[in-house]
Amino acid sequence: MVTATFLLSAFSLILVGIFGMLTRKNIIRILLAVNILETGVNLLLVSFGYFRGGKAPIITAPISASNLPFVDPLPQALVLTSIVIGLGTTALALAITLRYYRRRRTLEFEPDEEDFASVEGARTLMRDSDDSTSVTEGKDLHPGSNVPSDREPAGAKERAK
Amino acid sequence: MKRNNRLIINLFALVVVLLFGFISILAVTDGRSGLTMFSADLQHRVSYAFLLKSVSHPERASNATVEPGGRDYEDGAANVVTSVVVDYRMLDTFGEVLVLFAAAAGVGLLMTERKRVVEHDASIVVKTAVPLVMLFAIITGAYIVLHGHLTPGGGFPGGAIIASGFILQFLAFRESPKRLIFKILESLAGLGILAVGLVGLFVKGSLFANFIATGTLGATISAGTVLIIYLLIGIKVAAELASISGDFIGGEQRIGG
Amino acid sequence: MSLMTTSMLSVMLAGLLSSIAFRKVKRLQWVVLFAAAVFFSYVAVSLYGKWGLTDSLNLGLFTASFTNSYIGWLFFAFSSGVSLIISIFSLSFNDKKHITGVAPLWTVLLAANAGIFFAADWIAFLVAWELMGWTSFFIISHGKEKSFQAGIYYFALSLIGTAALLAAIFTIQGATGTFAIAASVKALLALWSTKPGLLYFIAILLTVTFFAKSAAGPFYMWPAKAHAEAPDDFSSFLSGIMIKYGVYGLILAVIPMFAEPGTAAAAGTAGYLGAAVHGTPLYLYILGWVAAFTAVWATILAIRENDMKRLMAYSTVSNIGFIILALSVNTAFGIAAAIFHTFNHMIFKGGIFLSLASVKFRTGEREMHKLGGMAYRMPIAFFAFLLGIIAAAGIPPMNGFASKWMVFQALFSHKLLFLMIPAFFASTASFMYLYRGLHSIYLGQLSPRFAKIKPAPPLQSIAMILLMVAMYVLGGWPGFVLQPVNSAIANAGFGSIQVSLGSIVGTTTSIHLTVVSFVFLFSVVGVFVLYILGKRRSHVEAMDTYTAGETPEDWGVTPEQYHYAYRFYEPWEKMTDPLVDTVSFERWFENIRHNFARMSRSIARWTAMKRPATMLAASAVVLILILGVLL
Amino acid sequence: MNQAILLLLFPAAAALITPAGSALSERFGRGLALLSYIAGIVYGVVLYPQIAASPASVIVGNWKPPYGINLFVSPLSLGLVLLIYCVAIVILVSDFASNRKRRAQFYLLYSLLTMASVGLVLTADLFNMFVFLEIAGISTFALVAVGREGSGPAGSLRYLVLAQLTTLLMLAGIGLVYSATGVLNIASLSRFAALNPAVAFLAGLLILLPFFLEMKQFPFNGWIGGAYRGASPAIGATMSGLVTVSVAMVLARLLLTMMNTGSAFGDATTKIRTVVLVLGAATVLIGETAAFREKEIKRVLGYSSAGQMGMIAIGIAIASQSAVRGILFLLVSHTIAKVLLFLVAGTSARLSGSDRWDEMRGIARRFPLLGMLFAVGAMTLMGIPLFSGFWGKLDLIRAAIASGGLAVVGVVAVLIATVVEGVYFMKIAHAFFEAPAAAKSAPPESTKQHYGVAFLAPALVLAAATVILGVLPGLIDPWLSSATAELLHPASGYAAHIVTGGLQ
Repeated sequence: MVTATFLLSAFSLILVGIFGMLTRKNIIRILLAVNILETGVNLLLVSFGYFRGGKAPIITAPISASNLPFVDPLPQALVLTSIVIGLGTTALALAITLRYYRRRRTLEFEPDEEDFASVEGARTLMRDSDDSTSVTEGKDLHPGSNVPSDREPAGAKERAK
Repeated sequence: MKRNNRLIINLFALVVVLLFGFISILAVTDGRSGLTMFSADLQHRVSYAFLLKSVSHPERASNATVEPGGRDYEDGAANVVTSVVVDYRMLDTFGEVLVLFAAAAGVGLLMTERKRVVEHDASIVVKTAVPLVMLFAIITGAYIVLHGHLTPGGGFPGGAIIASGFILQFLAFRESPKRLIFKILESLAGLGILAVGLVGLFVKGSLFANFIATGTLGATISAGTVLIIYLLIGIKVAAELASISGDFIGGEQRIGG
Repeated sequence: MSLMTTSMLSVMLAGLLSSIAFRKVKRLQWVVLFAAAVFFSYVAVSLYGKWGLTDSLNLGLFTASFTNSYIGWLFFAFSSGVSLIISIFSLSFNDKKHITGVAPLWTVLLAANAGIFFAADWIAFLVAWELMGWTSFFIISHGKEKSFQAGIYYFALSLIGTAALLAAIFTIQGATGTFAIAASVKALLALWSTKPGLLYFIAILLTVTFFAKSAAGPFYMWPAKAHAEAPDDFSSFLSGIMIKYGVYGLILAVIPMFAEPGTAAAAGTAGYLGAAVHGTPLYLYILGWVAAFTAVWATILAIRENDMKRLMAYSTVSNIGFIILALSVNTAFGIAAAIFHTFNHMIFKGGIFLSLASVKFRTGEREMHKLGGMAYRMPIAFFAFLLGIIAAAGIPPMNGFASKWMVFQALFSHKLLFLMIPAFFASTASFMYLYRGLHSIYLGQLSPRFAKIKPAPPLQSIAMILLMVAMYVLGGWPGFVLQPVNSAIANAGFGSIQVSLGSIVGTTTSIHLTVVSFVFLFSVVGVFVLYILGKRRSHVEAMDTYTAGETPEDWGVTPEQYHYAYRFYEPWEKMTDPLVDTVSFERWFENIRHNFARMSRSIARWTAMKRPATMLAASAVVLILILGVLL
Repeated sequence: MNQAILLLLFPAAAALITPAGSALSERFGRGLALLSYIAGIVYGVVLYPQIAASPASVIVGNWKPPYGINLFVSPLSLGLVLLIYCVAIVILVSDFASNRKRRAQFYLLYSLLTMASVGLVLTADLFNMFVFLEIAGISTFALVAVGREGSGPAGSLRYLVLAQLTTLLMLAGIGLVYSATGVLNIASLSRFAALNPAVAFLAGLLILLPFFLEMKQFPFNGWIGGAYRGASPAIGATMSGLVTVSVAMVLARLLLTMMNTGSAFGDATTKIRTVVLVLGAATVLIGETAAFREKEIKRVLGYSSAGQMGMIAIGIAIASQSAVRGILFLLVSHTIAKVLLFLVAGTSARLSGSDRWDEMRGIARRFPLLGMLFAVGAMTLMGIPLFSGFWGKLDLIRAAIASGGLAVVGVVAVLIATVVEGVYFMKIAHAFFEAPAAAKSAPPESTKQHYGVAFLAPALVLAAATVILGVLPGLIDPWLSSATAELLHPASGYAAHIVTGGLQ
């Protein structure tokens, strides 16, 4: 019974996460949805390891093959790992999002305007922005097509200095 | 028109998600024969051997007893989750450390140096409170790290708590963290973990082999390398989280007061 | 490792090395090409008589094995000889002004040429085939925008052919369990009674491959583009030799699939698939109609052309139609006729293109109406062209007559009268475009622009003279070729025909060509003698005949305006315009390409949707799950 | 034999040292990374003879599988590891030609990525596979994001979202398998009591999802466009050259070794293979079609590698002797050729100052060798004789036609793809060789840096490799046959090293 509850809640978390990932356009929200999904998956794993009346697998009293009142420790270990992995991914994703925002001044996924650029020769120099000399010289068209002019791309400001 | 469009997308997504759930439930509750969810009970899982600490000798699992105070089990950690994480499946944990490491490096790579303008400092209350809180945080973290093999917790949560102390300090005193120190710390800690593993490889013949006597189960100094590795992981995680947050906060310049 | 593989590998190596070593001095690359051609001719001579000499090259995963079959040797020998003559021509053609860097590729292409004719198993054939494909592509599009359009067109078609060939090869291997060409074809014959559908499938795949290469059927349009843009000396190789690979392939694999025992068995069991029309298997009969229409259609298009190379390209296509028509009769006589016409076509079309090349070499013009009167300036080129078109039109005493006569005889033999109507039409109407070429380029009013041009350089003249001699000799003494051909087809199991050095015994009648050729020779000589003796001749400028002694220069009429060449057959063009507009495979292919490009654009766009493509992925997962779990 | 795990540890150690070391000198990270890869190659070559004699199962922490984690070092995995290291060296060396001032973290992440790919090839444990996948993913996201300003982060985020979705679903699948069988070890799963077919299908599909994504299979390849536009050429080469090796290998491992009849996945195997086959065929068509009209050269290469991966998926799904041999050959040749093409693309982009091939017209007139290298790479991918791609394609098509059934769809797809690929690659090659219409302005940056030995040496090595393999495919035949045997007959080799205690 308890397991069923675990499973159902885990499952609903997973579904909520997927729904969020599918429908949202705002990157932060998508990342939140990813985290929800991840929590759901972790809960699922833990509940796969749960057994009726099992205690936390910490040996405080003698145990033997005959009396083994524990839940499965392995899924908990896996979950520990996957939580840390999720943390790392989220941190990195937020950093990337910040960079995206600084460039485009928006937190929404936008179509790469180059795919829709009617002008054939939209020249784009390749700049690796970890090249400290050219951090601000990216030649990408900022989405001028669908951004009001008052929003200045960050690149321009820094270029001014 | 646009709202309408969004509504359609949401509905479609809802249908997709519900179908996914439905099908999955249908699959796991399928009537046909064969192994299915939970059909492996504890006796038939690998963790059975983990709990009874009889991995090397599966045949001994039937009559072995494991009790606190007993000596020289193949893994001396009372917290079996810890013994799985840091001993039985250490390679995963090493990978996990590297994931965090990669994330820290990525953040450092992406967050190019920049200055933020702040008008005024944090309030006096914060400034006085933070050192105390930080002290508590570090002590608690250290405790959690050192008791990882006995109680829930260990290197990752402990390191996170320690890091939170540093983060508080950055926020209160507005000084950009000394990232270089953290970087060297984390790389040294990481190398330490690797070194422990290599010693195991060359002494006991396989990577991360537990080359120290595991001691009495439940004692503070026990479980051989588990303690050392968790200590190193704690340092590494603390340093990494601190440097990540430092990268996010970035340097600041103050004007006026 | 006998002479076959060693020669191929060494020539290939020579080509690659020359491309690297002689990057600065391109002339030397052409010398290497000439050397390779000489070497291959030597190989051809030294391999004569050693039929069934086998040789294999272990490639690790597969082995490519080669053999010296009689028919293959014939094709190889003729192609080597003609390419030797062409390479002599190229030596002088690629001077400072006209030089192109394609010689190394051409050298490799010669090696591939040998490989195709020596291949004993499908893997070797495929390798040589593809090698030939991409080298020729790079030669045709030698770095010019316009020629690239032609080149990519040709390359796309040959890729389609290659794809079909791959499918065919492995289907054959699956059905018969062997890669060896001859053995697999024999094994296929046994399958007629059990699964004729499979055989038809294989036959169709192979036919697509070979038709795509020799521009028959729906693929009629690439030679016009490719010849027009290819280097001028290469286009004679292209039209003379390369386009014949398809014919060789048909003789090698497709025609034998319909040999007597198999089809006889099929007639009983396979129902309509095994049916025969006038003793011709149904499939080959359909092939015959396709070939006939190719001939007619190419003729119609050729008459409309004003670009001399495109015109000759279409004439090549119509000749290919003739050859395949003869093949489709599926008798020894027909196959002999086809092979003979193939070789003749190699010679006379080679000669024609060489003469065109040397005209272009001097004038740099390709549109015919800008030329005219070249006969006075470049007599040898003129004679090469004249004899060439006499042969092409199938007029005695040139070699074309003999082979066309054989083609018609072959058609008679199976009473395929309805197939002969288009054949006759194509053969007769070819006079129109051939004469158009003759008149517009060589006769008529010499344009003052070209009043001062020099005749063809000696090397080019030598090449053309060699070909002219060959045309005449084969016209008078077809036995030189037909007797080997006869024993070759007997060797390959197609049966044999009755032929002597000078005479051919047809199905309805026989003809003694030496007599014919002597008659023509003496009459020509006699006319010439009379022309010399009768001193009543005075040279009148074409200008004066047109203007009847007036002086049109006064009112600013220049001579070349009297050169009537532009829109030469205007009524014909008007007549055929609707037809050409409706029936255009070219536009069909163009539409396919266009729609494909649009599809590609849209696919590339959905990767850039507002939402990352999670929705699609998730729904796909759900769909797969539904299919997998519920079903 | 447990020392074989050092293969994995060299780059890891390099990565761990890098932050401290780069405090000393700027160039530290770069040198160290290269050094570690070279060490890996040397060690692998030393190891190879005894591994070829007897494949070894490397255990970690003295715990026998299936309890502990074990890596499986066999001729197949060791050969691919060597390939990965060589490719990594080639890419890093050629990256010097871009003379960007890389930060230390770049090399750190690159080492981690290499380590993760090696781990994916070696590991024999499902969850460990997930961990390595995440390491590879995180480093790739970061490396793509620092590519081109602006479109780098965008592409990286598109990639990240899809990748997270699939990897988390994979984790759920792993959990399902564990709770049903109680083991996580691939080898012991390959000889396990059969799961319920529905559960097996669900879990199997979920486990395969991230590999579909990494192999750019059809519904999961929405990220290609963005990621390849954003990534710098070196990273593009890594994504489609280096990562794909390990990912394709893992897909083969899972689909052939773990999921066969008689394994835990039993009857669901055929269904799953059918799914892979259909997706592969769709991918071949869609990838090549998308590349047909594309003007940005890096994306052209990305889409074409999607097509190639589709072919490999088809081969894996057919799962016959010659199919597997063919796809292994195809994998090697694709890696060589694609990396070569990316090097050429990067160099010509820097020389012409544009990402679009239609703005690189006539660049091969100035640098003929560049054009030749491109032609070699392109013809390798098209599967033209005398270049290595041909033999793989030949084997694949033969196997597909022989196995008949649905595989014929795959054949048709592959054949169509060959034509399309030929056309667009020849377009580009010709544009390179074409006489430039207008007099092109001088290259924006000095030629010497970009067209120096740092580019030419690796590129020439790769070109030589593909030509040699094309002329003498027999060279790697022994390796191919042993690898094929290992993949197709797990019971003899792969699963022989597993002690299953009281399990199953």
